[in-house]
Amino acid sequence: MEVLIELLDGPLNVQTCTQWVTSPDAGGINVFIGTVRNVTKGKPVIKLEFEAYKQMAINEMHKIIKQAFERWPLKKALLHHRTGTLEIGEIPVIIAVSAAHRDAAFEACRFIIDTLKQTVPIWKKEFFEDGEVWVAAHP
Amino acid sequence: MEVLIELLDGPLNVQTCTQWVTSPDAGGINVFIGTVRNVTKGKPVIKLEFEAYKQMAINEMHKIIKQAFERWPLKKALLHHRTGTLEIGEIPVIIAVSAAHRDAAFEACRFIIDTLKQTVPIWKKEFFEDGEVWVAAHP
Amino acid sequence: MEVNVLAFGIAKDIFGGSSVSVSLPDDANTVQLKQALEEHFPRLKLIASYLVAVNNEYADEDLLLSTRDEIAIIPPVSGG
Amino acid sequence: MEVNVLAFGIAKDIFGGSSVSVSLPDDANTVQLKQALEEHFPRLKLIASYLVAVNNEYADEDLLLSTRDEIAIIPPVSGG
Repeated sequence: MEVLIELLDGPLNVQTCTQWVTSPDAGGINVFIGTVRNVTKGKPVIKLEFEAYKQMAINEMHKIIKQAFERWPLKKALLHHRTGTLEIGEIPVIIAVSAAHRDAAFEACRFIIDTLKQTVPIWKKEFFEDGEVWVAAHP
Repeated sequence: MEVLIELLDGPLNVQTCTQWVTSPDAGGINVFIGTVRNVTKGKPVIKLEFEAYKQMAINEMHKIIKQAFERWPLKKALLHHRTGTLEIGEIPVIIAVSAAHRDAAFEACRFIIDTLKQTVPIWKKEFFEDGEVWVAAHP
Repeated sequence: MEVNVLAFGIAKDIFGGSSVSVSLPDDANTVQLKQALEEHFPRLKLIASYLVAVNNEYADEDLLLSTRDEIAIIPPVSGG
Repeated sequence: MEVNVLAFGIAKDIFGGSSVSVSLPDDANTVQLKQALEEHFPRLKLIASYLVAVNNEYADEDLLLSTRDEIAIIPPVSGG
């Protein structure tokens, strides 16, 4: 189980991530890249801030990747997540998964991002012209 | 409909592709990267060769991307395919799709690679220690 | 006993800092912790939901707390 | 009429070149083209399947051919 999980304070690099999961015995790589969108529910967004409960976030990310390896025949999996301030178009998250065949890579990558958004203790604050809000905090 | 489709004779670049589909109004990018595997049905592979019926391949790739835009709310889509000789670990194909939300990006990317493998006139020859074979040519 | 509780996201705003100290009966569980926190910080009841993590793991309601535990309030997560 | 037929992949190996010229009745369709090719190149019948493309589009069986068409044999594709 070859896994690389990192919480990083500086810009994420797609090339670095896809190169890391490349493997001579893999035929397909699926990558999910989150990018900061300029609008949320119709309202212009200026920037985002990500805060993490670091050790627990790393632990939860490892659990997710471990589950993915249990469910699909994967070769390598990488998960990079940002903390700090991100401008529009910047990358909060990169997930890259390699497998012998593409089905496993697609399904595992989808599972990892979906589960990450449910369980990993990282919080996003959206900054608008007229204020700021912790996403999902209120009903 | 922002689309970039290319058949290329030299190495494909992941960073170039993901940067091209990045958009301030997109929140998610899904990328599929095919890589040359060192084995097929248990037999060691030395290299691959891709041949394309160029104009028709480009036409068919455009049709697939057009269908993807009709089915999902996409921002941008890119499809780069190699021709010529590829060594183990090299990249025959990169598909990158951006959308406001990740569901569309994942589903469209999957649709594009699945359909490409069925309809686009490109042929792969596998080279083994003891010979070579056009993939899928014989029952 | 006195336990120290870490706060993140909206919980940090509600507590007015990245941790608070809370007085609890010995061997209190996470439900009692939540009750004590909500008494001191009524705005906690207004958030969509929140969980308690103990030693970097999501904690069940009946988990007993000790002063040596690393305890944290986990408001709805929104990473990715 | 004489039509020129492009070949790719295994079809190129079978034809021994990247195109062949085939004599057909005027207004022959793609089925007649396939029959003529299979007569000259029996190994074509051994491949898993193949389609005919006319002017860069997959052609139906009843499409009538003309000498001005760009005609190609499309063996099973294997890109990606």
